[in-house]
Amino acid sequence: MSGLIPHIEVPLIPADSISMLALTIFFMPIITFILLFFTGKHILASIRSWLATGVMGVMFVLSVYLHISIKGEHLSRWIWFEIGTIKFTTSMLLNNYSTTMMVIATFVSFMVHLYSVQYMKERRNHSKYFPYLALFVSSMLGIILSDNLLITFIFWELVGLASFLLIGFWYEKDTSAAAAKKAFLYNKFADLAFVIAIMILYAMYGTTEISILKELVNLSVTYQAVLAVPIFAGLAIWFATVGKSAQFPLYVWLPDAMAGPTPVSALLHAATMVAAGVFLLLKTSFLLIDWVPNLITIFGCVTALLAALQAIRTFDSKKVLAFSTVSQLGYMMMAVGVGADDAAFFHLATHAFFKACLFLSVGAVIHAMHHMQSHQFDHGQYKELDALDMRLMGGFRKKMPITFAAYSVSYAALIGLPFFSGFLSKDAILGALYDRAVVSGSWSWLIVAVAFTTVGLTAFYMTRQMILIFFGEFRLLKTDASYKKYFDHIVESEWLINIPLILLGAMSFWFFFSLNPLHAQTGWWMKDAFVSGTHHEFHIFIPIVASLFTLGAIAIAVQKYKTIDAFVDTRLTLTRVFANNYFIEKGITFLFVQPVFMISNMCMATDDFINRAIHAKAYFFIVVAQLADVFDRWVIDGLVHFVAGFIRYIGSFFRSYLKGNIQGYFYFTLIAFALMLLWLGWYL
Amino acid sequence: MATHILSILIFLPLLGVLGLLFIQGDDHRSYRWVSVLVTALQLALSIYLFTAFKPEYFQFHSYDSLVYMEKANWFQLSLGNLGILSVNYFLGIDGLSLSMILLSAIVLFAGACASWNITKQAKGYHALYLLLCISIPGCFLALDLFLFFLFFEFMLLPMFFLIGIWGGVRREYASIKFFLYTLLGSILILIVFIVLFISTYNPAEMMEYVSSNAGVTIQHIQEGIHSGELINNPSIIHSLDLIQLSNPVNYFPNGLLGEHNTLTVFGYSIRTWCFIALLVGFLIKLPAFPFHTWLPDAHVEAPTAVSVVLAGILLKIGGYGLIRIAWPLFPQEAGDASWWIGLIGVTTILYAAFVALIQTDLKKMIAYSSVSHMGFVVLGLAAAKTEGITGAVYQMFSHGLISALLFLLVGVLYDRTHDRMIPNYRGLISKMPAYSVIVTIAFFASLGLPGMSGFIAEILIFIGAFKGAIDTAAIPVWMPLVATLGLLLSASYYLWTLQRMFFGKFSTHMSIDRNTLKDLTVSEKALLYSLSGLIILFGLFPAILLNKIGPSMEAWTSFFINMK
Amino acid sequence: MKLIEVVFLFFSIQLLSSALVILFTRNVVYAAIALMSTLLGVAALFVLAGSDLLAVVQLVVYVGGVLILLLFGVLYTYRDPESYFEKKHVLLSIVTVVVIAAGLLFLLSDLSFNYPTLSKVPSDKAGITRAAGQYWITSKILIFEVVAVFLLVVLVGAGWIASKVLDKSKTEA
Amino acid sequence: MIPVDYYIIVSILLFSIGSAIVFTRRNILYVLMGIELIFNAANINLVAFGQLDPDLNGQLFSMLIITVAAAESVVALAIVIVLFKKLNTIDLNEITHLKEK
Repeated sequence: MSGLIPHIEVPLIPADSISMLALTIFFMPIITFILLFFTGKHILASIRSWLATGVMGVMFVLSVYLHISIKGEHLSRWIWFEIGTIKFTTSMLLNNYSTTMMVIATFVSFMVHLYSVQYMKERRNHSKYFPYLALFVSSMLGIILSDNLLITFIFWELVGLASFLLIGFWYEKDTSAAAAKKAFLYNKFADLAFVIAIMILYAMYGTTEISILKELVNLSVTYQAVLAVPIFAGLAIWFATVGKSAQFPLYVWLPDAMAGPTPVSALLHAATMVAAGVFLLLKTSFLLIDWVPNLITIFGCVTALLAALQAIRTFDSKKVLAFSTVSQLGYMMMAVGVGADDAAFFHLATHAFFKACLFLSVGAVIHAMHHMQSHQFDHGQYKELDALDMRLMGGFRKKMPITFAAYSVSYAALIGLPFFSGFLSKDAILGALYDRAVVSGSWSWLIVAVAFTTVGLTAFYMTRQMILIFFGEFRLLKTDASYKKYFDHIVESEWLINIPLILLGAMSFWFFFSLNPLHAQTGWWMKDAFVSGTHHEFHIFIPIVASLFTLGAIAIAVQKYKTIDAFVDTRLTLTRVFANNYFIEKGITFLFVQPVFMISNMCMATDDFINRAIHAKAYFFIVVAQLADVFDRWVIDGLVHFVAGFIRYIGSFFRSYLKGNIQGYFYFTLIAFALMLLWLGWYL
Repeated sequence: MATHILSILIFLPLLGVLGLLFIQGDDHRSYRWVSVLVTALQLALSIYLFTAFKPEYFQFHSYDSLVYMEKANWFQLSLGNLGILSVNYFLGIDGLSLSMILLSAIVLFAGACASWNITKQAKGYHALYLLLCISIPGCFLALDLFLFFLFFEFMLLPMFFLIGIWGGVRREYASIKFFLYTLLGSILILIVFIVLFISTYNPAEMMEYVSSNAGVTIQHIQEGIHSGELINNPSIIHSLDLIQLSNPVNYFPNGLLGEHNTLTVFGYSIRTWCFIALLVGFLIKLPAFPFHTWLPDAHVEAPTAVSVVLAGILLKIGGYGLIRIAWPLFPQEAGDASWWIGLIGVTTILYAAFVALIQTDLKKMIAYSSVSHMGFVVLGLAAAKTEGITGAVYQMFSHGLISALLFLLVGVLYDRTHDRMIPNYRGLISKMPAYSVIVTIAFFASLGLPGMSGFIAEILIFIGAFKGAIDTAAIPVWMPLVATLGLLLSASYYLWTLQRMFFGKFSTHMSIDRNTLKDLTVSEKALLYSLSGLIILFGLFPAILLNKIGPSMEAWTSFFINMK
Repeated sequence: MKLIEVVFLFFSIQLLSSALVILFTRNVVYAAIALMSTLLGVAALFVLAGSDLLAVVQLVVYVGGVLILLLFGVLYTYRDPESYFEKKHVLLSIVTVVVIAAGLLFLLSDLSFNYPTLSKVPSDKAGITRAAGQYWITSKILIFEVVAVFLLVVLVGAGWIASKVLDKSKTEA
Repeated sequence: MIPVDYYIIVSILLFSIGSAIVFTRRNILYVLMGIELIFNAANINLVAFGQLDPDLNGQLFSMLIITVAAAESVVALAIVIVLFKKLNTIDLNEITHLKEK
């Protein structure tokens, strides 16, 4: 079978100076990780955090330099290990794609680090936090840079490990530990597909180098030979991203992952973990042929819609953003599905900035809420307070104006108001979807309709969150007026928190991406950032319709939440469905977890059975042995015992005449002697 | 020294045993130093061997391929009309043995360090442990099957007493079960060896006898045997030299294993039965489903160091025997049975993982996970591709390190509280942070996290198995696909355990004295950290080992394919 | 009756009567002295039988060694004067002696020895000492060495047994 | 030259007396002395017959017996000491530990 595909030699290419720079950037967080992990509590917390942050800043600067100075593609490839003549290579590919992603990742990570310096200062278990962050970033860089699927998989899993460690960072909370486990296992399940993809590709093409695979797949597509291979491999890789990029039905781990520290959530949602899936899919898009892209589109569409619907009914401030991320990832996947790689990547980039900003600003509010809780704790009247519940917030606009400003800018970007980055990227995706629908017709129109609906839904739930958090009264006072004095104490956060907010918020404006505020096609991003990118027609009605949807949704939301008390905002059936994640988890438990435990018990029973069989065999032998023993004892031994007993009887008869006195023995000797003499004399 | 380095490596512990004789008193401190010192010397020797070993492209099972060969006639026994039994003291090292020797030196050293706290009859314990240190390297280096069997059986004796005397509550039951199970395997193996002995001859040694007749070559002898001239000659020399056995010309054409033999038992040829017997014999040792039930009991009852050695090395002898003996001697049969072998592999992986999921005893869970991981070895063997077979060897190596680490960790906890039940602990991380860090490393290593040695092994096995399924259809495609579920299951039980035992608020069962829960001491840290360091080292730089053993494994595959 | 027979008779009576003293005395010290007398008598018989070397050995080993040891034993086991003495079994002793002696003499009377004719008399004027010494030291040297080693081992062993007990008694005290 | 028969008669008598001592006395020291007498009786026989032998084997043999007897008495004395230490008696009627319990 594999003979049908021509064999391509895998050449080794030494790294040039640019690649060396990229490698340096890659190794910096790894060294930071090792350093901070092993020094642990032996160095001062401030030194630790500033060291990690400083390294991240240097990395960001270097990445920018790398991005500016790079021209064309830089591929370098080394031997990792070899088995006789079989060589396993590792390689690094630098192009616009990867350097752009590096800039995004390092920038967001840098911001999150800055933010964390202040945020984590007052929290316990500080010592492992920054090393884990460094591990997270380095794994992400590995995924970005690697041009080998096997190596990519390594970093892919390491991202999973880092997320496990960070989500479970407050391990003492049961929800945290459970969420960490859940995240890892859901991702691991999806990763099995990655393993299968590697298996298929290696078995068929003999290599896992992405650039070589690309040639080979193109060749086989041209020859129409074994198309099933790339189809199944593409399907497997897509399924791997379903886990990491949180697509339906495996997205349920992502909302739970909010149990980790807020900066981690920002990092997770913006630049590292969930982006990794989309990025990988973009990298290996040559594998997505035949019906696989349609599947991706449909699942992306379902994800976008379902997550947006759930966001509407969630009261946990971070979970709203989490569902929003899932929904936006659905958009990106839709774009990947219709072949608009550039639009997908564009949205990935813009989303990274504004989602990070949203998370960090909500984090600042939560930070303030926590302060209140700890104040109370100081006064000895501790009450369990859900600092994440939006129903208890409100009126933070005046208390925290900078946070509010950052939030509202990125809010505008997310819902896609004109002059903001989200507007550009979302319109690019919608345009691509529309183009596709024009070509293929039928069900594709349904996708377009859902996409537009979801635009409206996004605007609705974001407006709702904004109103609940920043406008109106501080509702916690309604339940417990004793919080009044603490609420009065709330002030704007420290500058270390505000600076990242401002910088990230600024990135939500259009001009960073395209000078034309209404269309990105002419902007530098769409032109330069991509090696591959198809040209899209610009349809003026798409932004207009999208904006109409948005404005309408805002209007409805304002109308609804301006007056209504948030506590009444519950419709039981729907909320129950949403709160249970559409019963996906229940379904997974029912379909997978319970059967697994059933099988486990069955296997255990089998083990017992095997043991019993062995015991039975042993008992059988024992019975046979007993029979043999009886024969031995009564028949064979009996004879021997009879002879021995007889002699012993005679012996004991004579022995009874001895009293233990030595002279007694002499007497007997003498008697024996005399008898001998007698006998001698008799004969003589 | 260099010419006898293998013998020195094997019999070095004998010096230690002699040394123990001269140490007086009940003081266990001096005994443990002897063990540690001797195993450290063994480790140094094997590291020297490892660095001196030059990877070259050679043939599998040929005298030229053996670096540091040692061969001497041990004894010859005339058996009348059956010919002459010739037994050689024949040691040699190639890529396959090299990895196992390195592993056993590392694990034995770790085990000796873990025997630090043995106070009950310490002299006997360390003497038995040192005997184990003789027989294990001997088993990996012997290339005469007689010698191999000698070392193989000799391992049982110290193991039996180490479990039976220094074990836990049900130690007698466990040790007898272990002994009987393994003995059954040994008997099957012995039967095959006897059949091999009577149906082969050794032309090289016969040459030495007839060398007075000028012009006689090995070919002459082989032709003579095959034409029937030399058969039924009392001067025919039989031996169990593995190199000679690997050559099909050296089988009597009409013998039990010969090509012309048409005798069948229950519809299968004698060769098939011999292969099955070897397979079962080594699968018991490995262990694979359904011959695995001795392992959890033996592990649970054994003292820590013995568990370490048991999981770290003894299981590998099963896999080593399959790769070294069963497959090369019966390639045709192994190829024919690949479907069933693959099935055994996949079943073992999943079955043991399922059982591990519901264990409440930490040590038992790890024991079952060992079984599960050894299933990968069988799967890699079934496909018989270079990647898969290398993966299998690497899996044995890495699992040796990882399971040693895991059992050491369980031992640490058991030493402190004498309780291993998972539900009895919660939130240990806040009480024993360093311990928890290493446990996390070990768990992730065992579940095949990339960057650790287990990942390299498993991914190599998977791609090898899948390649075998696609290229040669040795096993069906679904087997490697289903086997990937093993990764998910092992992640499940490890993470679940992590969540239950180490995360959450600290609490323990009331039967546990909390004051005994102390974090790791410096010496424990040194041992555990260095083992985890090795695991990560071999995970990040597999070239250290694979570049050395790769040519051997490639030669193995081509040998296997040619013979088939 | 020749003079030599008179001498023989004298020493015989002397040694037998001393032996009877051992049999009948109640005082263990007397018994030891009588034993010495008996041994001297035996030595005299040896001289009469022409083996003066053996007589000297008898004197040295028995009278000089064994007897002293016995006396030491007497001293060591001394507890109180009563223990020197024990109840006499005169009748029993006489009966035993008579029965055994009678039996043996009866046996002897039935026996008739065929004495070999002497080719040469080993005891010349110089006595047999020189001849015996040369003969034993040359062709029978092995026996001597065996005896020597045996004696050494026995002496060391006996000393060790006794010393251990003595040590223990010392520490106990 | 005195006939051998005379020696034999003396040795028989000496042996009888020695045996009587061994059988009748309770003090272990007497028993030792009796044994010495028995040895001497045997020696007398050997010497008496030995004078007929030009190779002097009889005398050599009695030489051996004397040394063995000396060794024997040494060991016996050691045993007496141990016994006395352990049982605090040398009365043979009280030393009946060989009796089957």
